[in-house]
Amino acid sequence: MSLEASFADEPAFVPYLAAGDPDYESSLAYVEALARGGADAIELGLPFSEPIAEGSTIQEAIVRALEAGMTVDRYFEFVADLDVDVPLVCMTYYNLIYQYGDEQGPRPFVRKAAEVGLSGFVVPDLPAEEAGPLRDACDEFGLDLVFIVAPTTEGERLERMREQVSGYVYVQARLGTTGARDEVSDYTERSLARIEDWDVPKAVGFGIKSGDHAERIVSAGADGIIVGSALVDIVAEGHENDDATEEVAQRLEDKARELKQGALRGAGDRPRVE
Amino acid sequence: MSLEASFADEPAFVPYLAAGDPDYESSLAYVEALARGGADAIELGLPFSEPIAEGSTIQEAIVRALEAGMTVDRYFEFVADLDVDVPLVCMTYYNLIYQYGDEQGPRPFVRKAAEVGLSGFVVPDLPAEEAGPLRDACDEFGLDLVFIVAPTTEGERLERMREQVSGYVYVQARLGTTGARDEVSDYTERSLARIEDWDVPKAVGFGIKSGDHAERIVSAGADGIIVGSALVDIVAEGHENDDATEEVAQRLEDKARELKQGALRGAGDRPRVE
Amino acid sequence: MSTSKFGDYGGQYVPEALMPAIEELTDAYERYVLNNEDGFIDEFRQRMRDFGGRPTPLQYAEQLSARYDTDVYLKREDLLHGGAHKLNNALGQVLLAKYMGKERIIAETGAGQHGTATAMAAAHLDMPCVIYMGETDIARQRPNVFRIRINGAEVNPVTTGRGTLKEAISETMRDWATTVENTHYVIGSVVGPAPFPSMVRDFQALISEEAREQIQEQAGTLPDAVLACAGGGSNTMGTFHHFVDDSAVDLYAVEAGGSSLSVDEEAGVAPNSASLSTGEEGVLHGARTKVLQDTDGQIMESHSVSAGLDYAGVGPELAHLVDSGRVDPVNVDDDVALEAFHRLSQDEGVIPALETAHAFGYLEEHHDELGDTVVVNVSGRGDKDLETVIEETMERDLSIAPDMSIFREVGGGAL
Amino acid sequence: MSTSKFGDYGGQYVPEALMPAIEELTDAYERYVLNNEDGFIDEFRQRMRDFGGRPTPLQYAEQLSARYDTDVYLKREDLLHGGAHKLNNALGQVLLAKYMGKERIIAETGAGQHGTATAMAAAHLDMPCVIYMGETDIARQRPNVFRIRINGAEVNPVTTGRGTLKEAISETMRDWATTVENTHYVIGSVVGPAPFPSMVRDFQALISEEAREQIQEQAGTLPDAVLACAGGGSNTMGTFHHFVDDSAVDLYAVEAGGSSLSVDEEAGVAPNSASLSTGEEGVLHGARTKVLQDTDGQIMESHSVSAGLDYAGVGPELAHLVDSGRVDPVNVDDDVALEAFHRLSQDEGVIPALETAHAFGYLEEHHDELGDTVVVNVSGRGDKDLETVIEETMERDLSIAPDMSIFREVGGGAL
Ligand SMILES: Cc1ncc(COP(=O)(O)O)c(C=O)c1O
Ligand SMILES: Cc1ncc(COP(=O)(O)O)c(C=O)c1O
Repeated sequence: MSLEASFADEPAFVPYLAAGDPDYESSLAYVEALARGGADAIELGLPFSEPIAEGSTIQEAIVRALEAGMTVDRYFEFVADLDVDVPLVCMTYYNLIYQYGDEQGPRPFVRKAAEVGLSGFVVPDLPAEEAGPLRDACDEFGLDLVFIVAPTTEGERLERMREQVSGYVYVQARLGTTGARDEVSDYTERSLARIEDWDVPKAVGFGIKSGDHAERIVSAGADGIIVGSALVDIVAEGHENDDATEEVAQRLEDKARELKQGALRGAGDRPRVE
Repeated sequence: MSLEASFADEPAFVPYLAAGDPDYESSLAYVEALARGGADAIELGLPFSEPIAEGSTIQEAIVRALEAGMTVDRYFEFVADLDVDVPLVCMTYYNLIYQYGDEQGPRPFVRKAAEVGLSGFVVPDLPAEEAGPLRDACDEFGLDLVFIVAPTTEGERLERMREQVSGYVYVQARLGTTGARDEVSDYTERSLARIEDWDVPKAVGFGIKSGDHAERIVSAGADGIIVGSALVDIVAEGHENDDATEEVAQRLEDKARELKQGALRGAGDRPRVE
Repeated sequence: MSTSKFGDYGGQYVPEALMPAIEELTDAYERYVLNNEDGFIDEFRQRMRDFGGRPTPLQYAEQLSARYDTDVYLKREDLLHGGAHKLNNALGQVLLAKYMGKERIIAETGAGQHGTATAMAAAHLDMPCVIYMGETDIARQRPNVFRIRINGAEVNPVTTGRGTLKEAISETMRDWATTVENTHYVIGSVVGPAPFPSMVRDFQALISEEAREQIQEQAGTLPDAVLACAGGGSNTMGTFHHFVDDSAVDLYAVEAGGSSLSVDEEAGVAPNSASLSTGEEGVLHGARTKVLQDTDGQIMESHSVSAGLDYAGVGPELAHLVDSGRVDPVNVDDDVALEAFHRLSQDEGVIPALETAHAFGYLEEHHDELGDTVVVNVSGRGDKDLETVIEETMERDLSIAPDMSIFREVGGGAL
Repeated sequence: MSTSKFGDYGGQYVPEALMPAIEELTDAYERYVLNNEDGFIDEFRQRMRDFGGRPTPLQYAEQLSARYDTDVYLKREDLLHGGAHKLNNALGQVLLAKYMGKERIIAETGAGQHGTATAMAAAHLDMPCVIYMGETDIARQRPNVFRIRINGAEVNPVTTGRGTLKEAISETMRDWATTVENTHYVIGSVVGPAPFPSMVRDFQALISEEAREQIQEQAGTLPDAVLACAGGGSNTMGTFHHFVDDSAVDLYAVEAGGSSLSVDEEAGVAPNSASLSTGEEGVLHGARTKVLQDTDGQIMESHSVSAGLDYAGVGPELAHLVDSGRVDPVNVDDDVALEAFHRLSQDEGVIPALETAHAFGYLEEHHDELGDTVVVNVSGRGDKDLETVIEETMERDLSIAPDMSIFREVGGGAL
């Protein structure tokens, strides 16, 4: 199933988790729980040691995953081991993509990603200006490359992304890094307006916490919602309290359902574009 | 009895103690013990807070005396209270002499010193160049002013001292500050030779510890010996061990006798000048 | 853009949210720094003179020159206000932020030197300032934390990860991503996304601008070799810049060899910070450069006895100058650096920073290959390192080190 | 002799054993310092430039000038090598000792600043060096003791009395009396027997020589007032000297008012070090001058929050200039000095020594009486005072002080 297709019929719910957080086995269970809860696609973080675009919640998830032994090779195994039916997007930093394999550049990583069944990439520290080689490799192996549009992205930069983006566009709803916030940011509508005429689906992320929140975002025009920190919080809490994996998985599934339902409600509030 | 007369018949033994070390009463007993032991004159230290010409032994005696409450007024009382039959020389620093009384300058101090029966002064931080006012006051009240000749004192400076000295000249046997040393310094004979034709008695000090040592100094030509640190050591030890005052006084008397006897032996070794 | 790449190195690998700020900065850099718009550079130079203490002297080192039979000259950046070359950059950037109309300064710091310099510059120019510092570093760099606070800047403890420089940089980038509109991030070395590496180099290039004139005046010739220690590489690039076109002048970037040049892949630890000598091309903190990393591309924890060299990356321009053969990457280990610290202190009466001591360690070991006239940059003073040096020296029982039993004698403290 | 007296003050009240050394020194002073024999002064100036970092800037202080509506200029002696004006004197004397053929340097130190400067100068000029320091001071001035030892000088703990500066001076004089033939005593301020007060002043006068030119160049006029803190008075005399003949320039010597100007005769303690303001004529450490003493003439224990001002005497020339009305003796107390410390750090990005802060405390309190243009000497930097300032500030709960709870937050230490 292609990434774009995940957004076809109804607003998509795209959750994020760091692979291997807090350990390999639990993490498999958690990702599968999200799928059960209604995920339309999943952003699966490959932990990098210097996650400069993440807020502290996700940064700590990454530290937990690295400490539990996550590596690039294990990540590919993890993807292969996952029993889910939705497209998986690899979210990571460029250095890991760049270093993989014997050949210089991103090609070996993308080839391997295609092999294990990943559908695309989000690379927060790779601006459109530097993305050429990765875009080419994605084209070669049939993967998507998602770009993040920030509230401050404008003009020429916006154009350069539009040319390269595929799968969906990740609309950053506020300034700053990832992390769950209470207030809905003011930027959502303005950002969506700026890319109104793009022909990829628009998924809004950064700071979505609840079903109601998801509803508002979708009713503001998003084709989907991306939720990371609010889910990672559940993993972190379960880890701290030593809760059983199934319990935590159940909480994630419930949360996923709440968010998906919110998104669906939001879609009801507005005329579908198609 | 005049200071010079103390040297008349035989080599003089001139001990030093800090007045009030370690306390007023004991100190009286110790000074009297030195007189019994054969002192021909006594240098009685008036403690000053910055004794830059003293070695650590005497410096600590001064700290003890100050802490036990010695002041300039108490010092004059102390001199009056002393029951000894030999001339007393006040050894102190110039600031105490200079500050005393209402009148600017050394005159009030000297007048008071004369009143309580002191015979003269040694002021280690008062060079001949600055000694005019004190010399005048001493003349006015009939007191002596002793100068210290160092191994390095020569030429014009020597002349300036010769003009002003009275009572005796204090010949510093070695470089440095006061303090008991084992070796006889090389400078004694040379220093004595340099002032051979002065008509005041020559007392040699700095580092004399024993009767034998005293003997050698006198046989080298000294008219007298000055002994400080070796005696202060006895006071310090007694104080540290909490020994009875009489015991310590007895030790001082014995030491004084040893030193005086040594000096006498030294005189036997050489032809008397007169 | 011309200022953004050095061969394949450099670039702008940053989150999208920062790109507008980076573009704005690039524009300001070109206008104010490169074209002296509104007299920016004039004001910068004047403040570096009156507030910073420039020019710093180039001192003929008599004892070292005799020891090595080579004319050794010291470029005295340790005399700069704050005690290191760091102020050249900090003052330049804070002033630029003022010209850009920013209202707030943020910066990361590891050993605290860059934080101190930034806090001083911000106080001087009346800008609110927040310094991010790992909590581990806060605990072990008390004097610099005091200085930062006393200059009126906030210190924001970073509690994630190991609480050291890496985490502080990430955290500062996060702050910036949230506050780009009114805030300038004063990065501490010639690292990070373009235009930082070029801009920081330009501010630091006062060092070589002066040194090149001074050496010709004093020695009547250009030097045969120029040495500077390299952490991120800002004092290095500053010291080299105006000599780069003098092809007869050899340039040595002296890195921290730490305890060993080998690497523990398993633990993710490189017991050194020799990114130029042993690092591989990679992307770190916004730029492509030489990086200490494992085969996956995870960044290694670096190590050096000198906190200021303890960084897993290095400036992209320096990486490029090394690849192109213009700069020699060399290194000395902790022991050699410590000995050099004591030697300079005792022989010349100049107590260098431990970072700086690496350059002198290399001089000691290779003086006979360096030619007749050598300039060494004294990037900072060692006051900040006294406790570390004493501890590390006692552990090693170095014969050159002065004995510190004085403290035992008077019973006044732990030593 | 012309250089030995200042009115009734000065002279040479020293043990006879020292007189030949004093005469030899007087001769050397006249030949080398006053008459530049063998190019002594040229070499001194060159070393102060290359090694010391002279000239130091005269900086226009923007925030203070705005605050006081007065043009305030800072003479930046804090940028001198070692962090204070002390090096001017230490380097001058060690170099003179070399010209005199001496083979060994001794010096006293209290807070450790003069000891540090002397150790640096001695290392630079390759002279063995012994620093006398009270054991109490050794325990509380660890960083400076480290610096002295690291520069290769011995530290000789003085255990007599209270183990502070007074005892260290006496002990150094004792050493000198024993070793005069091959040893030079580098006294730390414009105190002691002639020719020290004149000689130290001449070395320190570089400060006013530069400042007088700089202020005319920058402000186009002579200043209305010049301020310097006064302990022994060396930075004071150095800052005043070339302005003394400019009768329109008011000179303010700012002393440490400590906690109170009153005196506890019984305990022999003056809780201040305001010898110029409250002292009486007396003889201390070789010179007649103004002294804190009781009615007997015993020297008082002085007190100040700043160790470097904590001295019961003062230079005889300064005492004379006060008596003759040329210099205004003023003082500020510990609290005012501490506040001024924080103000200069926060407003100008210059962390002053606590000694220096006294001059700025006076500026704060009396700026409206000082005229339109004021020069303040920044005699040293405050790195050495950080711990003291934090402690003293917390005790007083000063509102201007930055909050140090950062250390509590990260659990990293006592604060
Ligand atoms: C004195 C000193 N030298 C060198 C460095 C290394 O930095 P860079 O390589 O950017 O000059 C530091 C960093 O803190 C430093 O404090
Ligand atoms: C920075 C500083 N200023 C002033 C002084 C006081 O000395 P003086 O009065 O001799 O300048 C000291 C003494 O240590 C000092 O360190």
